[in-house]
Amino acid sequence: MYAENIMDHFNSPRNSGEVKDPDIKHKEFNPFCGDQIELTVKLRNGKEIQEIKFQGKGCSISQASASMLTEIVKNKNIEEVKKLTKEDILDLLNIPIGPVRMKCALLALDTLQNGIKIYEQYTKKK
Amino acid sequence: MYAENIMDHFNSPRNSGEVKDPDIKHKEFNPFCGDQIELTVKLRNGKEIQEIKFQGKGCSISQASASMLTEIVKNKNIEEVKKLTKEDILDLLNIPIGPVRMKCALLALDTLQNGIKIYEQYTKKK
Amino acid sequence: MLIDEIRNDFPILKRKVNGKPLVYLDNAATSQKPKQVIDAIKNFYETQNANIHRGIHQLSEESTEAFERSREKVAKFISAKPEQIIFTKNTTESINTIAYGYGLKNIKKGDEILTTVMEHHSNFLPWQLVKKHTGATLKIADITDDGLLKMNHLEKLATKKTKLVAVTQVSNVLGTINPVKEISEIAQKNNSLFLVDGAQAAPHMPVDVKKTGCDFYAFSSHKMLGPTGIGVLYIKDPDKVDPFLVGGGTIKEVYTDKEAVWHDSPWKFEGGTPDVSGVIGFGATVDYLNKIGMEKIRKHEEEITKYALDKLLKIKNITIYGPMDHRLRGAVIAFNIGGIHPHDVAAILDSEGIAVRPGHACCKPLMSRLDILAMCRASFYIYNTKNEADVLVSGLEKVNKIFKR
Amino acid sequence: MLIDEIRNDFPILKRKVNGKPLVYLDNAATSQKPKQVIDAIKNFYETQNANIHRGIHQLSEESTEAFERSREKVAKFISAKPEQIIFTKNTTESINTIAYGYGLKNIKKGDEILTTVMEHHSNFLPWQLVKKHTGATLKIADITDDGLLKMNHLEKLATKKTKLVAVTQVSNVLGTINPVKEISEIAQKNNSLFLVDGAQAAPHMPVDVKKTGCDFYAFSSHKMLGPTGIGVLYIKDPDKVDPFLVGGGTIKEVYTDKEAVWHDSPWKFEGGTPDVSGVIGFGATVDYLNKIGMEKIRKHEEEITKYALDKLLKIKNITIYGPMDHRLRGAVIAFNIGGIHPHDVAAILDSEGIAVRPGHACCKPLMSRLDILAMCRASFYIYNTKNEADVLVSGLEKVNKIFKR
Ligand SMILES: Cc1ncc(COP(=O)(O)O)c(C=O)c1O
Ligand SMILES: Cc1ncc(COP(=O)(O)O)c(C=O)c1O
Repeated sequence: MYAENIMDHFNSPRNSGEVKDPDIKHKEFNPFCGDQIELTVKLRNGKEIQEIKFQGKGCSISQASASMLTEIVKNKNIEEVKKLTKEDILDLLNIPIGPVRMKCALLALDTLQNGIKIYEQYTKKK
Repeated sequence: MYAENIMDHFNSPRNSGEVKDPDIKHKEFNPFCGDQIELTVKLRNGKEIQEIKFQGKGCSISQASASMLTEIVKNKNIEEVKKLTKEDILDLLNIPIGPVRMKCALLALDTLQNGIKIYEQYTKKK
Repeated sequence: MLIDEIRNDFPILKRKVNGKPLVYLDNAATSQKPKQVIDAIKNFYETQNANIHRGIHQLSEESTEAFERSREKVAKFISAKPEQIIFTKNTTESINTIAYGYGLKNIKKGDEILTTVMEHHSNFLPWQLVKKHTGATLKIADITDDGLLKMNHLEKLATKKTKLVAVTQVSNVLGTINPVKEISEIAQKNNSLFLVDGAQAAPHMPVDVKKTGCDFYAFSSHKMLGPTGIGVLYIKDPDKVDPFLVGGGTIKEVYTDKEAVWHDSPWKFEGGTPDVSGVIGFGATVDYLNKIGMEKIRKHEEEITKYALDKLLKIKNITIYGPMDHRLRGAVIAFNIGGIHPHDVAAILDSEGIAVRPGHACCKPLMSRLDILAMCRASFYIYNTKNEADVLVSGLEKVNKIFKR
Repeated sequence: MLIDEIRNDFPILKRKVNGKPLVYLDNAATSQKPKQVIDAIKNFYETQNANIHRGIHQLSEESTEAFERSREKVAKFISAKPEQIIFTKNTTESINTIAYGYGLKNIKKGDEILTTVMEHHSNFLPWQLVKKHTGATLKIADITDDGLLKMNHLEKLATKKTKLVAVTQVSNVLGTINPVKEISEIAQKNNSLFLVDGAQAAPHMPVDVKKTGCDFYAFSSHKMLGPTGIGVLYIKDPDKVDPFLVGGGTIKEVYTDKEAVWHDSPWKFEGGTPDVSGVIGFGATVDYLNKIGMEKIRKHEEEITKYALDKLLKIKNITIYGPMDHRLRGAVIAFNIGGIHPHDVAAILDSEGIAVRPGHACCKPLMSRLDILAMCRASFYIYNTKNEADVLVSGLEKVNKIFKR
C-alpha cells in the first residue's frame, strides 16, 4: 500500500493539464468519493494518441493511475487503448486494490475509453 | 388438551340461543380465525344477570369457553362480572392455552364485558 | 444426497414437541434452516461484520464482496443479471416496491390491473392500494371448481387497457401451479407488464425469469431454507421503476435546492443499511439449494405430494382443496375435516408433534370463493419424509376420534 | 462491567487486520455484535424457528411469544408502549413509513416541512419526495460555524404552516447532540408533528420518547450491537398514520369489491413475514445494553471523546468538524488532514488495522455546507479504549509522514 511509485505519481503527476484543441475531451467522476478525472486527447490521423493530459482531483489511487495511464497510452493506437483492461491498470499500480477502491483505480481508464467511444460515435455520425 | 369437559361443552353447549328482549346484545369476533360469539343478556333490576344465551361459531375453545362462561355468570351482579379475569377463564377451561389461542379462549369474556360497558354508557346517557 | 443426510443438516429437526418428534409441515409459512446457513450468519458476525459499500477498511471490503457475491448467486439462481436483483425484506416489500415505484406513477384512471382470486394478500392489497390512489380498475380472474386458474376467464379480462398482470406462480393454499409462461404471452399481447409472485415457487422448483418472460419476480428467503428478513425483487428493466424507500445509498447527488440524482440499479432501490448478515446467509442458502438441485427438490416434493394426497383422501369427512393431480401442484395440501374448526385440528396435531397451519393463509378472497372461513394446511419440503405424511394421517384419524366423527 | 469483560463478549475484536489487532472505529456506520446476540439468533434457528402470529403449533407459539417479548423490551427501552413500536428493516424504512403513510396523505401544497442541513440522506430524501409529490415547501435550518444547530434560525423557519419537523438527535458527522426537547416545544407551539431521527442517539444515550415529546422516533438495531435488518419506528399515535407496506398480516378483512379493513397497530404496519430472528436477536441486544446501562455507555463515550479530541487536535494539518466540547457531542469525530484525500487516510489507517469511514457519510447537504467533498470519521462505542484512540493518533501521524506533510 502506498508504494513509492504511487506517491511519486501523486505528488508529481505526469501529463497534468489540458491539451489545446483536443479531439477528445471527456470527464468522469466517482460519485462515492468525489474523484474526478478530465482527459483531453489530441489524435494523430484520428487513430493514434498524439498527446494526452489530465486534470483531476481525488485520492492518490485515482490521480496516480491517471498519471500512469497517460504515460503508457501515448503513441498507442486507440484500438489498442480500447482493449486495455482492469488488469493492465492493476499491473501499473502494482499494489492490491480492494473492490471499493477499484472504482478509483479504474476511473482514468473508464474516462479514456468512454471518451474514445463518444468520439467514435460522433465522427461516425458525421 | 381437548379434555373431556371442553369436548362436552362444545358438543352440547349450555345456554345456546338467543334471549328474548335482551338488555344487552353484543357480538364480537376474532379476525385471525373467524371465531364469532354473540351474547344476549336479560338483566334483573339492571344489575344482575337473569338470563344469558350465546350464539356463535368457531373452534372448540371459543365455543366451550362461551358455554362455560354463561353457566357461571348467571345470577351474578354485573359488577362482579366486570371483574372476571383471563385467569378465571383459564381455570374454567383447565387446559394450557398458548398466546395464539388466548384470543379464542377470551372471546366470550371480552364480548360480555364489552357488552356491559356499552350497556352502561347507553343507560348513563339516558 | 440422501434424505437422512439432508435432515442431519437441520438442527431443529432433532427437537421434540410435546414429547413427540417434531413433524414440521408448515413450510409454506416458513422453512427451517440448515446449519450451513446458520453458520454463515454466525461466522459473518464473528469475523467480518461491517457496513457495506462506502467503506475502505478491510472488514467493509470483505462484507461488500460477500454481499455482492450473494447478489450474483441469487441472480444466477433465477437466470437474471445482478443489477436486476434488489434485496428487500420480504416478498411483500418486493411487491409494494412495484406498486409504489411503478404503479402509482404509471397507472392512471381508466387503466386496468389484472390479478386472480387465489392471490395472497401481499399480491392483492398493493393493487387495491394502486386502484384506490389512481382510480384504475382491478379485475380478478376466477378459478375452476378443482382449483385451477380459469385461463379463458383471465384471457377475456386482459385488454389493451391492462397495464399490469399480477399472478402467483404457485398458490399457497390450493398448491396450484399456474401457467406463467402462457400468462406472460397474454400480457405481452396487450403490452401489459407481468409480475409473478414467486414466494411459493422459487423455493420448490427451478425458476428462469427469462423463460417465464416476466417483468417482475418476487420471493422470500425465509421460505426457501434461508434467513428471515430477506426478500428478492427481480426487475427486468430497472429504469422503469422509481426509487421507493429513499435514503442512504440510493443517490449519486443530493442538493438542498433541487432534486437528487438517483444511483443506478440495484442501489437506487436499496435505501438504508441492508440486512447484510441476512443477504450473506441467503447466499449460503442458494449454494445449499444448488447442491441438492432444484429439479431434485421438485421431484421429491411431487412424490411426497402424490403419496400424501392418496392417503389423505381416504380420511373420513376430509375435503381437500386444489387440483388432485400432483403434477399440477406444489407440495401444499389444504383441507378441512367435517365441521371441525381448523384450530382444533391443528391443536390436536400439535399435541402429536405435527406442525400445520390453520386459518385463512392470508387469502381471504380465496376463502370467500371457496366459501369457507379457514382451512388447515400441511406443506412439505425437501427434508420431509413419507413417514411424516403417515404421521399426519394418523393425527387426523385421531382428530376424527376425539370429535366423535 | 469492566471494559475487558465487555470486549470479551465481542468475538470479532479478536480478529487481526493486516497483521495488526483490529481497532474498530466505524461504529457510526454499524456496530459489532456481542456473542449473546449472535447466540440468540443461532439458538432461535436451531430450536424455535417458525412464522409468527397465525400459527397454532408449538414452534409458532414460542416464536410469537419471543417476538412480542422483544417488542415489549424495545418499548420499555425508550419509554413507549408496545403498540407504538413498529419493526422495520432500518431507520430509512422507518422514516419512509412516515413520509408515505403520513406525509403524502396529510401534507399539502402551501404546507411546510422543516429539517436541518445536518441530516443524513435518510432523513432528507423522504422529505424531498413529499415536497415533490405534494408541492409543500422544504425549509432547512442552518448550523453555526462550530457545528451546532442554529436554534434561532430553526425557530424563525417554524411557522403555523409547518406540518412536520424532522431533525436528527445526534449528527452522524458533527457528533452534535441537538436539543430535541426544545425543538419539540417549538413544534408543539406551531401544532407541527415532530420526527426524531434517533439512529445515532438510541445506541449511545438514554432515550425517553415521552420526555422528548416527539411524535415519531426512528432508529436501527445494527448501530446498537444488534442484528442487521431491524429498524424501529415509534409512533405516538398510530391512528394518524396509514398502513404503508400492505400485505399479509396488515388486515382484519379483505374483500374483492371494497376496501380492506386494517388491523390495529403495530400489525397494520408490519406487512409480510417480519425478520423474526432479527427481532428476537434485537431483544437480546436490548437486554445486553440494559445490563451495561445506557448512562454508563454515555459516560464512557464522553470520556473517550474528550480524550481523543484532545489528542487529535495536536495532529499537524488536522481539521476537526463539530463542537469541541465533548458534553455537546456523541462519540463521532469527523476530520480531514491537510489536502490528503480521506480515502488515502482511511487506507493507510486500514494498513494499521484501524477501521474508520471516509466519504460523505450520506450527508451531502452538510458536506456542501462545510464546503468539503468528504471527510474521515472515527466513531467510538462501549468496547473502544483510550489505547485505541492512541493507535488512531499514531496512524494519523503516519499518514502525515507518508504524504510528507
Ligand atoms: C443520523 C442517521 N440517520 C439515519 C441513518 C440510516 O440508518 P440505516 O442505514 O440503518 O437506515 C444513519 C446511518 O447510516 C444515520 O447515521
Ligand atoms: C404466495 C405468497 N405470496 C406472498 C407471500 C408473502 O411473503 P412474505 O410474508 O415473505 O412477504 C406468501 C407467504 O406468506 C405467499 O405464500
